[in-house]
Formats: sequence, C-alpha cells, structure tokens
Amino acid sequence: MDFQLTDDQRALRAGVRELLDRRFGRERLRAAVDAPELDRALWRELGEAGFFALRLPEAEGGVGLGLPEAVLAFEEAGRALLTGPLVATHLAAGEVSGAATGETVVAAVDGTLVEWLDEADVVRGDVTGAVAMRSADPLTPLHRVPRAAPPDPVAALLIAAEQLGSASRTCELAVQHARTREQFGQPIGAFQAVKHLCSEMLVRVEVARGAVYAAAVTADPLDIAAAGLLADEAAEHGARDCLQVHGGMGFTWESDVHLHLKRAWLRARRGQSAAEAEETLAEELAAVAPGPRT
Amino acid sequence: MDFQLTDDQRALRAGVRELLDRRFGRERLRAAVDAPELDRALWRELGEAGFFALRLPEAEGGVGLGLPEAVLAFEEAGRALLTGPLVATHLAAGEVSGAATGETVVAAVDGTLVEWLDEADVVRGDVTGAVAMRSADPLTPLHRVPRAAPPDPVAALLIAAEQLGSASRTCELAVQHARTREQFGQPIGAFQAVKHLCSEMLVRVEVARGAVYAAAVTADPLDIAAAGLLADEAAEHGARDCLQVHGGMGFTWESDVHLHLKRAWLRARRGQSAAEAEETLAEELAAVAPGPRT
Amino acid sequence: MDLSYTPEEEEFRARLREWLAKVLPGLPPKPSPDDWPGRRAYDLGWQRMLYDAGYAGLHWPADAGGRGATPTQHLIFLEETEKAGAPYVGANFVGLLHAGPTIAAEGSAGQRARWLPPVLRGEEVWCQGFSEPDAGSDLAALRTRARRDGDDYVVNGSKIWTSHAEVADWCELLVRTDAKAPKHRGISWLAMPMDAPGITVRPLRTLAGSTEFAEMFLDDVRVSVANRVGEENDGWRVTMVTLSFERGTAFVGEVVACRRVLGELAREARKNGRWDDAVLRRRLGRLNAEFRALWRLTQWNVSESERSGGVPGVGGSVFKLRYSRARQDLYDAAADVLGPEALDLDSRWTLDRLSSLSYTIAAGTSQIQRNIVAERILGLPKGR
Amino acid sequence: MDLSYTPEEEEFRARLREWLAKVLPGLPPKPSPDDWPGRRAYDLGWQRMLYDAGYAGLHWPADAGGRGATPTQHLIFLEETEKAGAPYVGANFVGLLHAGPTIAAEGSAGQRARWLPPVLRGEEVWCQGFSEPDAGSDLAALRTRARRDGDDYVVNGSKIWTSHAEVADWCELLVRTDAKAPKHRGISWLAMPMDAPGITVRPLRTLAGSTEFAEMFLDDVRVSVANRVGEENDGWRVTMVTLSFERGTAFVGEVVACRRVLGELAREARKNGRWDDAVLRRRLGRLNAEFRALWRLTQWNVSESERSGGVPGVGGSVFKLRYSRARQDLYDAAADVLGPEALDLDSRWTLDRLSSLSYTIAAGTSQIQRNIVAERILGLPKGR
Repeated sequence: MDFQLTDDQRALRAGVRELLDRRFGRERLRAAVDAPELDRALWRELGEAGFFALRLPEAEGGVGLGLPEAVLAFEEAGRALLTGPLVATHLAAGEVSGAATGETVVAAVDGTLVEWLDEADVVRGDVTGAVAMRSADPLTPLHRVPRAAPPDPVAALLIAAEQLGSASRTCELAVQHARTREQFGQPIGAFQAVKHLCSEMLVRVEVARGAVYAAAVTADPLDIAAAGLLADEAAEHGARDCLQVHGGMGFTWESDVHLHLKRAWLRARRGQSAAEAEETLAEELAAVAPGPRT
Repeated sequence: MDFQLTDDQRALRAGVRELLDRRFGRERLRAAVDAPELDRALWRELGEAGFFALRLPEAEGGVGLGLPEAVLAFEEAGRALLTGPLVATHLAAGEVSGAATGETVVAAVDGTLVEWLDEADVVRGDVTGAVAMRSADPLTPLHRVPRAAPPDPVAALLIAAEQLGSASRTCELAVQHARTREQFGQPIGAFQAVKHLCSEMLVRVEVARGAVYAAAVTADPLDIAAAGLLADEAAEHGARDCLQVHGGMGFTWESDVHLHLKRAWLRARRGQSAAEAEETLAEELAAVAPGPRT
Repeated sequence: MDLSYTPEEEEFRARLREWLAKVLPGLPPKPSPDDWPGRRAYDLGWQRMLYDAGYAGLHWPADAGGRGATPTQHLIFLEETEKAGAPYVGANFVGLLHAGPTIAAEGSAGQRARWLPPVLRGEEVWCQGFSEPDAGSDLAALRTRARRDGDDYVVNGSKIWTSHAEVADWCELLVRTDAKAPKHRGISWLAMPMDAPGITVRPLRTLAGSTEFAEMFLDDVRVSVANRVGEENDGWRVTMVTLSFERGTAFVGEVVACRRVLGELAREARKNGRWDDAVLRRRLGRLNAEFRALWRLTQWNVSESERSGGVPGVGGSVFKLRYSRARQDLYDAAADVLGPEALDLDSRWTLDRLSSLSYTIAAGTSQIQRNIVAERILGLPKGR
Repeated sequence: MDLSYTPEEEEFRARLREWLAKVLPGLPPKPSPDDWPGRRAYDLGWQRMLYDAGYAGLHWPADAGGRGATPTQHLIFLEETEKAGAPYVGANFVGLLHAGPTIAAEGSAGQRARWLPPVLRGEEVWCQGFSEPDAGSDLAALRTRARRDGDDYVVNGSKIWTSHAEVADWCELLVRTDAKAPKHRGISWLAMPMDAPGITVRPLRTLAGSTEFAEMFLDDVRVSVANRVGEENDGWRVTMVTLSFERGTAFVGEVVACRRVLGELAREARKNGRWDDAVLRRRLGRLNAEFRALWRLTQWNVSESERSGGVPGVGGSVFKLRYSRARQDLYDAAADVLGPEALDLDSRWTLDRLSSLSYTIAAGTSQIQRNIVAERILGLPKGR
C-alpha cells in the first residue's frame, strides 16, 4: 500500500496547475465573469495538454492514464474555477470526434441540467424542451431539460474532485485573508474564532481528499457516493466559512469567494443527489452479513 | 401584551427555588445519586407548597394557578435535578386521592417508559409486562412496558420546562467554571473558543425559553411541539457543551454535569418524539392557506 | 406572562389595518431596483402618507415630533405593515432609525428643528457613513479624518457599505478629530450635506449582483462645525446612543416575512413532489419551530423593553445570532425545495438566499455578537 | 496512489490471520472490568503470546527489541487483531506506546536493557503520571515537584487520569525539577517504581460509572536519580519525542470497530423497525461515508508516515478532530436506533455512548487540536 501521490502524479498536478495559472489566472477569471464565453484557444490548449484524453489508451491517441490522474487534473480545475463543460468533454474523449484534442466542445445532460448548451459543438443526451436559465453561477451558462439523465458514477467522481479543489482553495483564501487582515490591532487569524473556522475547513478538505482519492483508485460506486457527499460538504461549507472569514470584503462582487460558493452549489446539484448517495450507503450497511468484515 | 413574568410569577419562582435549594441542595442531590430513593418527606413538603395542586381550582383545594405557573415550577425542578415522578403526580392532582397533597406518589406510563414504578403508590396506565431497566440516569429508576401510552401535551410541556431549567443551569455551570478555571495563565473563559461555546448555550436557552413560556400561555399543541423540540435541543446540547467546557473534570462522577446530560437524554425520550413533533409542525405549514397570515 | 393584546393595542391594530387596506391599493407601481431616483420618490411618498395618517416616527419620543408609541405598538405596526405587503422603510431607514434618533437624543434645539421634521415628513433622505474598508468589525478603528479650519471641518477619507448614498441629502458621518486619543475617544459625529464638493459616490456591487451599497470617497469635503452633533471627540458615545435605541423590534417584519416564506416553501414542496422527502419535510417542520420561537423571543424582548421604558438590553445580540442562522437555514431549505431551479436567478428565493449570506456578517458578525453575549451578558472575562 | 497491498504485506496479513485463528479460541475467559489483577494477568498473557509469536513491539525499532515493522504492517496488525476480536492492548498501553518508545529513543543502554524487554515479554506494566488536576489542557503547567536529595529525587504532588495505576510496576512520571525556569524548561521524566513508599492510588469514577482511571497522590516518594530518562529539566522534550511516535495508527482498531458497529446498528434498525425512518436511515448512510473516509484518511496518513520513515506529521490532529466527533455522532445515532432502550445501561452501545463523550476532551481537547491545526499546519499567528 502506498496511498500517496506518485512522482508522476505530482508532476501531472504541478503541470496542470502551471497551465491554469498561466492561462486562467485571476485576471482571465475575472474577465470570464464579465463575459462568460468559452475560450476555444484555451480549450484546444487543454486538449493538447491531455486534459480530455487523459484516460484514453495511448493506442487511441490518449495519454493512457487512469482515474486517479483525472481526479488530480479536475481537482486543479476546481481550484482554478476553470470554466466550460469539462466533465462532458472529458467523458466524450474517444467517443466524440475532436473531443480528445479539444477541437470539439461537448456538453451533456446531467440530471435535468445542461451546462454550456449554446456554446457546445456536440450535446449528449436528450435536450428536447431545454429552457435557458439565468444562471446563479456567473461563470456557467445553464439550461434545464424536462427529461432527466441518470447519473454517471465517473462524472460524479470528477465533480467531487472539482469540489475538493474548490474546498482546498477556499481554505487557502481564508487563511491568506486571516493572516493579513488586521482588526483590533492584530491579524484576525490570531483570534480563536477565526482560527477554529479555518481549522475545521482544513479538516473537511482532508477528509474529503481521502474519500475522493480512494474512490479514484477503487472506482467503487459506494466509494464514489461517499466521496460525493464529503466533497460537496467540504466545498459548500468551506465557501461559506471563507465568506465569513472575509466579512464584508467577501460579500463584494470583486471577491472570488462567491464564485467558489456558487459553483459549489451548482456542482452539488449535478451527479447523484445527496439523498440517493445516503440511501445507497445505508443500504450497503444493512446488507452486509453479520460477523467480522474483511 | 406583556410577555414577561408578573410579580406573582417571580415570587412563585423564587419560592420554589428557595424550597429546592433548602431541601434538595447539592448535598442532598449527591446523596440521592448514591441511594436513589424517593424522599417522601420532601414529597409531602412539595405537596404542601402546592407543587402538585398548583393548577387545581381553589374550590377543590388547589392553588388555582395555570400552566405558566406550573411551567415556572417545573423549570426550577429541572434546574435542581429534582427527583421523583413529578409530572405524573402533578397531572394526577384532583384525580388521584392524595396526589395533590403529596401523600400519594403517582407514577404513569409515558410512551413505553415508567419512572419510579416500584416506589409509586398509584400507577396510571397499563404496566402489564413491565421490565426493570438499569437506568442510565442514576437519579431515575426506570421500567419499560410493552404497550405504549399516547403522549399527553401538558406532560410534554412540563417536561420541556424541566429541560429548559436544566439547560439554563448547565449554562450557568459552564460560565462559573470558565470564570474560575485557569489554564495558560488566564481563566479559560477569556478564550474565544470557550466564550463562544457559552454564548451559543445561552442563545439556545433564551430561544427555548420563549417557546416554552409561550406554549404555557397558549396551550396550543403546535406551540408545545415547538417548545419540546427547542427545549430538548437546549438541554442535550447544553449539557454536552457544559461537559466540553469542564474538560476532564466534567468527566468525573463527582461532577454534576453528567447528571444533567443523562436526565436530558431521558426527558428527550419522554413525551412526543422529535419526529412526531417535526411532522406535526410541517403539516401545519402546508395546510395554511396562501395569503397573509393573521 | 400575557400574550394577548390590550383593547387599546387591538384598537391600534384595527385602525392600522383599516388604513392599510384603504391606502395600499392606491400606491404607485414599485420602481425597479436600479431606479434610484424612483426609489427615493417612492419611499419618501410612503413616508409622507404615514406622516399624514399619524404613523410617522411612531417610536420616536413626542418631543422629537414622534408619536411616542410603546414598543408593543411599534411591534404591531411592523407586523401589520409586513403582513399587508406595505412598502419597506427603504430610503428612510437611516433617517428614521439611526440619524434621527441620534439627533433627537443628542442634538441641540436648532439641530432637532432643522433635521427631524423633514425625516418625518418624507422630505429628506439620510445615509450612513460609519464603516471603512479597514474598519469593519473594529468600527472604532475608523481613519477618515476631519481637520478643523475656521468654522468648518475639512474631511478626507473613505466610507463603505453606504446605502442610498446616490440619493441621500445628508450623511451621518463618523470622523476622527483627534488622531492621538485612544481610538474610541477621538471620534466626532457630523451631519454631512451630500451635495458638498469633494464627495464621490461609487456603487458597490455585492455577490448577489445588486448595487444596494456604495463606496464614498471624501476629498477635502467641508462640513460646518455647526453640523456636529454632540461634543468634539464624543462621537463614539453619541453613536452608541443611536445603536442602543434598538427595542427588540429590529427584525419584526423579517420574522413575519420568514414565516410567510416558510409556508410558501411547504406548499411549493407539496406541489413539486419534494414533500415526499421526509428529511426535507421534517427540516421544514423544525424551521417552523424555530421561527415560532423567534417570534416569541421578539415578543419577549419587546415586552422587556416596554417594562424598562424603552431601554433595551443586550438581548438583541442573542436574537441576531439565532435569527441570522435561521434565515440562512430557511433559504438553504428553500434551495432544496426548488432543486435545480435554485440555480436560476429568476426563481423565487434565489436572490433572497444570496442576500441571506450577509446576515451573519453585517451589523456585527456572529463572532462579534458571541463576544458581546459572553462578556456583557454572561460576564466572561475579556481575553488578554 | 496505491491501495493494494504488496505481496509481502499480504503474506504478513495471511500469517497473522492464521495465527489469530489458531490462538484466539484458546484464550482464557475475559476478566470482569473490576478485576484489576485479573485484567493485568490477562493482558500480560496476551502480550506474552504476541512475544512468542514474534509480534511484540511490532513498530518498535529492532535495536530496542522490536520488529522494526513498517507503518503499513502495523496498520495491518491493528486491523486484523480488531477484526478477529483479539484482546486490546489494555494494561500494556503505556509500556508499548509511550514509556517504552521514550526509553528506546532517549534512555541509556542500561535503562533500555532494564525496562524494555519486560514490556515486550509481558512481564511489567507501566502507567502514566502526566496530567494533574490543575494542569489539564495546559499540561506543561504541572506542579508535582521533585527535590534532589543525594542520589534520589523526593517527589511530592498529585496526578490524575492514570490508567492501571493499581496494577502497574512503573509509572512514567513528569515532575518539576526547576520551579524558576519557564514552564516547559523545568520538567524532568522519571521512571517511578509503583511499590515505592508514599504513593497512594485512589480510583477515579468516571461519568460512565467505571473506574478505569485513578488519582495518584505522591508524598515524599523517593525515586533514584538513575531512573531519570534524559537530562534534568529536559523532560518536556523527552515527552514530546514520545508523543511524536504516533505514525497515523492511533485509531486504526477503533475505526475498524466503528465500521462494524455501524453495520450492527443498521441491521438492528432493520429488525426493530426504525429503518423505516428515512431521517435515521440516511443519517446512518452518511455515517457510512464518514467512516469510509476516516479509514481512507488513516491509510493516507500511514502511507505518508511510511514514506517519511515513520516521522509523523501533525495530521494526527486533523484526524482526531473529525474522528472524535464522528464517534460521538455514531453513538448518538445508536441511541436513536435503540430508542428508549438507549436509557438501559445493559443495552448494547449505551456505555460506549457515555465513553464516547471523552473523545473530544482526552489527549488534547478539540479546542486545543484546532489551535494546533491552525498554528502548525495553516500557519496562523498565535493570539496575543
């Protein structure tokens, strides 16, 4: 057992982070908030970097890696608030022509939601009767469709990875703010109330990380269900606490905190619902035969 | 509207507190922990003080007061951790001979539980098949019965009043400890972590107080359901937080904190269940006709 | 403990209801949220109607032009106007609830005569210049400074979270007049005319996308010394007098509104099928208990304040701590009732959910409120 | 990221399972909780069996007589012994997990030879004399003092929360040897023989009604200077070395046990009908997610510690914060599954619920753990 990142995995993570820092840094992010268009040059660059073809076999022109690597890449995407139908295009690699390389933008029905419907080249799923919404997440155009698509476990896992990345980022943002913002003559991070908020944020991140990474290794639907619950909790609660630590400054449109919160809310409505995940996990408990488990 | 205690109500509360301080102070309480017997002399004294006959009309030899006064008396009982089948005997006043005066000790079936069955002179409800339990509350002997009795709203309210008294007391105990216990060179109550635990305890107490007192005035089953939920929360959560503030010292048998916690757990299993209360309160919401409420 | 209203209170309620039923249908259409001049006119118009009907400054003392109503009458007023769907206090908020009461309590006869009647009659709008970018929770750390120059103060600095700044006539402004004094002792309270040269107002967009607030930049703004209320450097105390005017009635309308929303949520859940989810249904049931209790706590606090002659306790912190969380819980539950629709800004409750996020931050964060409860009510020691 | 075990690890597991299956049926009956001599004999007997089978001191370094096993092997050992229902470490806890590793790291050759083998062979029991009534969270504020007198220290003071004091041979004792030094710099670490005159042990009853712990009163107890491990006044560092021996394995057996309990709860709920309560059922489902994640976090921490050669991080605080709450949530859920039966001390889980209350307090309260996480992991500043 070696439940830690390999050197290759660390390098992959660093590479994705570097790419996103360079191509989707804060300035680009804020520009996207003002004009949420899909950046096709970036999309092709993601394609070239293997973001979409990551799990496609090398024989088919892919990178030939697995779910753990995909989870690390999507964690970085969540951290950077990267926009676009990332999960749908990633899942379409090898199935939809041009998806793997980022030439084709693929959207998909996820529950009763479709992200980036108008901007996509290909849409998977039944979008008959799709209605545009004024999206609460300013970075993600949304439509609703009347007929729900069943949740896909791999999609759920990649969404959980994005939630993990966002949770990890809001923890960092809260800590940065707490170390620099002074009130009552000292950094607010010196106050236990703020300290303890930040500590609990980290605890939720680390617990979710264990669950998400393990689900990536096992690809077990129960592990994925658990990962989804814990990553949603870490992302939603983390963004709320990050807002609380930022106080009034976090309540402004110029702060990035609300972008994390709104995306976290959106992601929590994608994939499997919390109710379904909890019921699945409960069912397993009752089904296990008595006696020592192996 | 004058939703405050009247002078008479204040005097009543002070009187009950004085009686309990004198007759069921800390020494007596700890003696009762070691030997949980029903103190019949005290029972008669409670009877003489009108504890049981409080709501009985003066024409029938009672005090002629109402539910608000009963709630204040039971709040004091909860505060002092007074032992015995108080609610059952109070409810039996005027119906069971000697109950009003404290000559007769009356127990009753409450859900599937009976407190003080062996010690009671009269038992109300069907106790066929009663089985003794080793009670988690060292101050309350318990039996279980196979046939559940339906919850009585007045009993539920008086239990909520006891929970309120206990919650209020654990808040006081936590604050007392936090003001005197020193660690790291200062009273632990100077640390925000402890301060904020105590503040939230008080908030739960005051919210529960509003609900319990209002239910005493209106006797509305929905108000009583709400009072039960909030008083249970205040008592259980309060005792837990009180324990946390006390640290290791609260974990000893000699501390009174666990007595409040165990009794709070016991009371929460009496009367209406949280699930029933929540369903009742939900039902009301959906039933109300649209439009402005009056 | 009496929850019934006296015949006088019932009569007050009945007359108010009757009046509301008569005048509300005739109100002009509500202006759009971005139409600041329209909002000003609408809110002042409503205030004028209240004035004409004898409801203006209900809770103000009679010698300030108010009606000297009891806290209970004020509670009834807020409850009934909310239930009837009357306009909110809106642009009149600062004038009626902060600046006005301050001037009534601390101003000279001339100041009272100049500033109070226009507030009551719906003729002038006030805004508040307290918070600064670097003085949030630590309000007394404010740095906007006022230098004495003859009969004027010359003010430089910036303020934030100012509502209605675009359309206000006056700003109740806290400035530092003694930089060397301990931070609470070098502050003065000024009434700044909003048409003075040197004031720049910039809308501040919140996370909900709205521009309810503004930033205000002050560059050599001249304010007459005659516009100072209270002594120089005594502004902190003067301000605290204002804040302590709170008589338990701050959230009456909101609690009434939350209870209405909760019922709407339940009926919506019945309609869209989410009522079958026992977890959600019981959560709504618990919220019913929560808001019933908050309503009772409001009545409790109002009665307490009535007994003490309107002098409030610190019970407001207790209430705000619980209410701010309950409001957020309510709108989180609303999102679960709506489901994916909760991601639609055009859906009911979505914007309210976003704005609910400010409740644990604005007007004293929950962390600050817990300190207040711990130190001022429970008597726990201050940290070193 | 690899969750599969190496062939060597699998072989280690298989051999262990085989051995456990062979020896566990032949164990003597468990002594009652009050039978301290019986518990001592039982626990030492089990330790002797481990020793004979080559499992004693699995995680100790080889030069201290241990097996030098990897953290992963230790994880497997703890997992398998728990699953097989093997005896707990019991009376051997302090010897194997605190005093022993301290002596192995900091003791002289003579001290290692004297004290380590009897621990591994199950011949001597150690207890811990760290906490004091007035030094709880602030352990370094301890006041038990040791005065040098020739070749002895003369010790006076009192200790609390000492397990197995009644049947221990030795106590790892922290004493103050320099009252004038800053509190962390005047402490020494002594091995005190429990048969020394002047030691009074008094059982300490917990809220669960049990007497797992004791108070210890020390009245002119003479401890040879030769029994001091490390330099005089260097005891705080010596002790911290012990505490840092944690390699992520502290709660392995408990997490395995919690997952078993959770399954039992679900099946019990199915049986008694409470499974039909969706709120309770989904709560159990969420606890399943919780304990799955805690198991993964354990594997993560163990792998991290394996990579770093057994040097632990502060991740233990993160784990303990979440685990202690999860354990309390688990037993709260158990009480709701049991219903009124949860008030019966003879019911399953009732005593475990009571003892779960200590988890957010003992070995560093959750408040202290949050400080550690904030300051040592997140780098937030210390308060003034």
